[in-house]
Amino acid sequence: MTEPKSSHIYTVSHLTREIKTILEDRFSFVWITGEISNYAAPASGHSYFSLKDANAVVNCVMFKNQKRSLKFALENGLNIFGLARLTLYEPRGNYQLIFEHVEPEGAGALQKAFEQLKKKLGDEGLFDAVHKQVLPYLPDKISVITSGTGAAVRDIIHIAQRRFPNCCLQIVPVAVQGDPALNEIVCAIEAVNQQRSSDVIILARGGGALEDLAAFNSEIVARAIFASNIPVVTGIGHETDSTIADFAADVRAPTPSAAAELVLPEKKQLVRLITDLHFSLSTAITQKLAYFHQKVDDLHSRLKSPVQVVATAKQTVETHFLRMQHALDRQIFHGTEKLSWISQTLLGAAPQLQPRTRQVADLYNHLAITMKTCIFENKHQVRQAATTLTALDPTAVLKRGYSIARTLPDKKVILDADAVAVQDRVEIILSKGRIQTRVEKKIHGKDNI
Amino acid sequence: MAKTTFETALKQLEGIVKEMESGALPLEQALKKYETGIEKVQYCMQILDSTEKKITQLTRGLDGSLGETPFDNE
Amino acid sequence: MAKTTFETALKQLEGIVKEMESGALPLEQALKKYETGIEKVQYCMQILDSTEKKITQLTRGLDGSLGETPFDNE
Amino acid sequence: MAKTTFETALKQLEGIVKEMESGALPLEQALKKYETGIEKVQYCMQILDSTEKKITQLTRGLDGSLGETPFDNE
Amino acid sequence: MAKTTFETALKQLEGIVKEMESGALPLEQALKKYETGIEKVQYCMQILDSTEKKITQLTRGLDGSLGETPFDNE
Amino acid sequence: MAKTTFETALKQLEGIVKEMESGALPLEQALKKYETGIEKVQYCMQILDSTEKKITQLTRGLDGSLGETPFDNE
Amino acid sequence: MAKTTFETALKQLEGIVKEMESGALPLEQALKKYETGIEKVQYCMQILDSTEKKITQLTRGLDGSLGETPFDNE
Repeated sequence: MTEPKSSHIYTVSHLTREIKTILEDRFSFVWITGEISNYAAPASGHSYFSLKDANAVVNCVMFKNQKRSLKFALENGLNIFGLARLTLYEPRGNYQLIFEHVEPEGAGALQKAFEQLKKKLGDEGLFDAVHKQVLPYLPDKISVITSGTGAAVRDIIHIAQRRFPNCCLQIVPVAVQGDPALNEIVCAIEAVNQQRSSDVIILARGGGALEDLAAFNSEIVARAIFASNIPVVTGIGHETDSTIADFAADVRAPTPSAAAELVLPEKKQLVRLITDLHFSLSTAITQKLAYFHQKVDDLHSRLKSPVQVVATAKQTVETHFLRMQHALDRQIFHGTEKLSWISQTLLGAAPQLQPRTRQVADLYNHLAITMKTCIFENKHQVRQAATTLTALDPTAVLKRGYSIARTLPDKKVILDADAVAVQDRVEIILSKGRIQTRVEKKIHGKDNI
Repeated sequence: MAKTTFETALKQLEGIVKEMESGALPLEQALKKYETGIEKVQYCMQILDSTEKKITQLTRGLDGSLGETPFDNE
Repeated sequence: MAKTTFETALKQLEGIVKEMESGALPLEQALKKYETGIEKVQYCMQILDSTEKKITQLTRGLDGSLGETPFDNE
Repeated sequence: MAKTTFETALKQLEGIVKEMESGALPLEQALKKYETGIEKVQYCMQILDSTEKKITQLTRGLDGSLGETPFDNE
Repeated sequence: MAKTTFETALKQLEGIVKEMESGALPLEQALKKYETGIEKVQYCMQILDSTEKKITQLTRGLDGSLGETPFDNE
Repeated sequence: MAKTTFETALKQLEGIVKEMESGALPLEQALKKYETGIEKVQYCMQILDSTEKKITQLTRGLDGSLGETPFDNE
Repeated sequence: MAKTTFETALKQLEGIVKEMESGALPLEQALKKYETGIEKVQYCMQILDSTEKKITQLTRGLDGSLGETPFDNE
């Protein structure tokens, strides 16, 4: 993926911000000296200029409010030294110094001595940036070396407690002016170092004349500050005052109050920062979870079960089944129809019996008629012969009164009286009936009548 | 003895009739012939009757199978 | 012996009828022929009857297997 | 022996019907043909019936697996 | 042996249906095809039923494991 | 074996959803895919749930310690 | 000393928040980070409250030993 790489690619803003953070962390306040050039004072009342030396130049600005305490006018060519915050102006990518306090270089005898000591110690490297210790981000315990009475200690306590209610302060009361001051301040620094229970020392004093600040411009105090293993923050006098101690200190604050502010972060802010980070953390993970939840839900909703596929397939199978059934049904129907038609034809073509029966009956009739005719004709013939025979019946004359006499029992027709004797039995056949009689007398002759 | 057939009997009857028609026969013979003729007539009639009976018999058996009555009109 | 077919029997019957119609037969022979003719008639009738019975049987069997309606209109 | 198929039986039946319709057969042969024809019809009927029965059987078995309603409208 | 997939079975069923619809099969073969077709239908239906069951099971199983409410609106 | 990470499971689920949405899968494969998809959903849901629980736990723990009794739990 | 790590912890917390806000972390790692972040939050909060509010005065006894007495603030 491209993400790992992209984490190494800065946006311009990002880079600029990081640089700004580094610069401002490292050089929150600096004492600087140089010559003014490119001076400009537009209508706003702010002053813009460059500060240069032989080899380098830096952009500077002094706002109207800070300018009010100036006892001299800023102009090109003027050598100055002053306290400034280093910042980076993001819109242009420039770094610049914002001056809090400016003084012209060189003024008065005390000033001279101050300058000499400053130069001497500076040459020794007491003021070198390499020796400056970094202040703890959140000090456990703060030792405040200042007058036990007076506004300075009250201000510091007040501000410290306001910024960090449960802060732990150790007050180391010292004289801050007069002869004992030198020694007491040095001792105090050493004692705190000896005790090693504090993370940071605030060396503070209210404002005063240059003479009143003598202790803070002394070499031994400067050396004691330099020698301290515990970071020292100075808050001496007013904003405009700067002492050797300020130069020797790890960080210089313009006033005691400022020193307290510098040393202690505001607890409320820290809590808010952590709370914000916690909130961001929770938001990030919650959003991530929500995003993934949504994504899983989305995918889940898109993960369609193949139910529709199954339903469609079922329909297809059923359709196939129906088509198959219809095809077979149709075939059976056609087969049945064809068979039915052929069956009817077959029944129609069954052997015809009536004509045959009629034929047989006809022949039978012929046979019968022929036979009948035959018998009839024969009967006729016999009857005719019988009629003719009857007509020739020899006994027909009897009807006319003739009769036939026959001997008994010989039944011989008696043609001659001689053929019989008296007392012979004779039968006489009449037209109707017969008579049996006996011969009583015979009359011979040829003639009968 | 072979039975006289119908035709033979008929022929004999016809012969008797012819002989008698000739008229030359004495009564005695004529009577004999006549008697014989009558016998022949009877014989022939008998044969015809029995033939008829037989036909009726046959026909009756057939009628059953034919259903109709071909000889009813007799 | 092969059974006489209906057609053969019918032919024989026809022959008998023709012979008898020719009229030249003596009575006894005519009766014989008649008798034979009647037999033929009976034989033919028998065949026709049994054929009819068989057809009825077959048709009825078919109707049964064809179910109720297919041949109702016949 | 391979069973006669429905189509073969139907063809044979058609042949028989044609032969019978030509009208030239003697009675006994015509009856024989008729008998065979009826047999063929019955055979074909049987095949159709058993086919139908088989379909019903198969379909019934299937109905279970197809569920209640899909073929109700048929 | 690898199980016939649903798609393969469906293809086979389709083939059978087409063959049957072409009407070119003798009755007995058509019945055989029908039988095979019914088997395919049953096989396909079985697969579809079990698939359906499985889907129901899976879907129910998911709901169960997801608890009561999160996917109610789905 | 290394546990599948949430992102891997999500990717697989996405792949499955896309494949199934393409619609070209045979039935058996579609079912398999669906099954795997459901498993992935369950797996992802489980991870999200347990993550949520863990967060709730951590947050509650933090609240406790941030609330009334700042250092009791330490 | 413990207090010096407050800044470290805060830096780490900031780093974690930035990383998580970048959104590129896998879920499991994000949870890990969150866990660590919560620890850092707890840790930082603890540290902020851990000091006891007091103002003392450094004293040096006659023997040169250092001591602390409550500072009278007025």
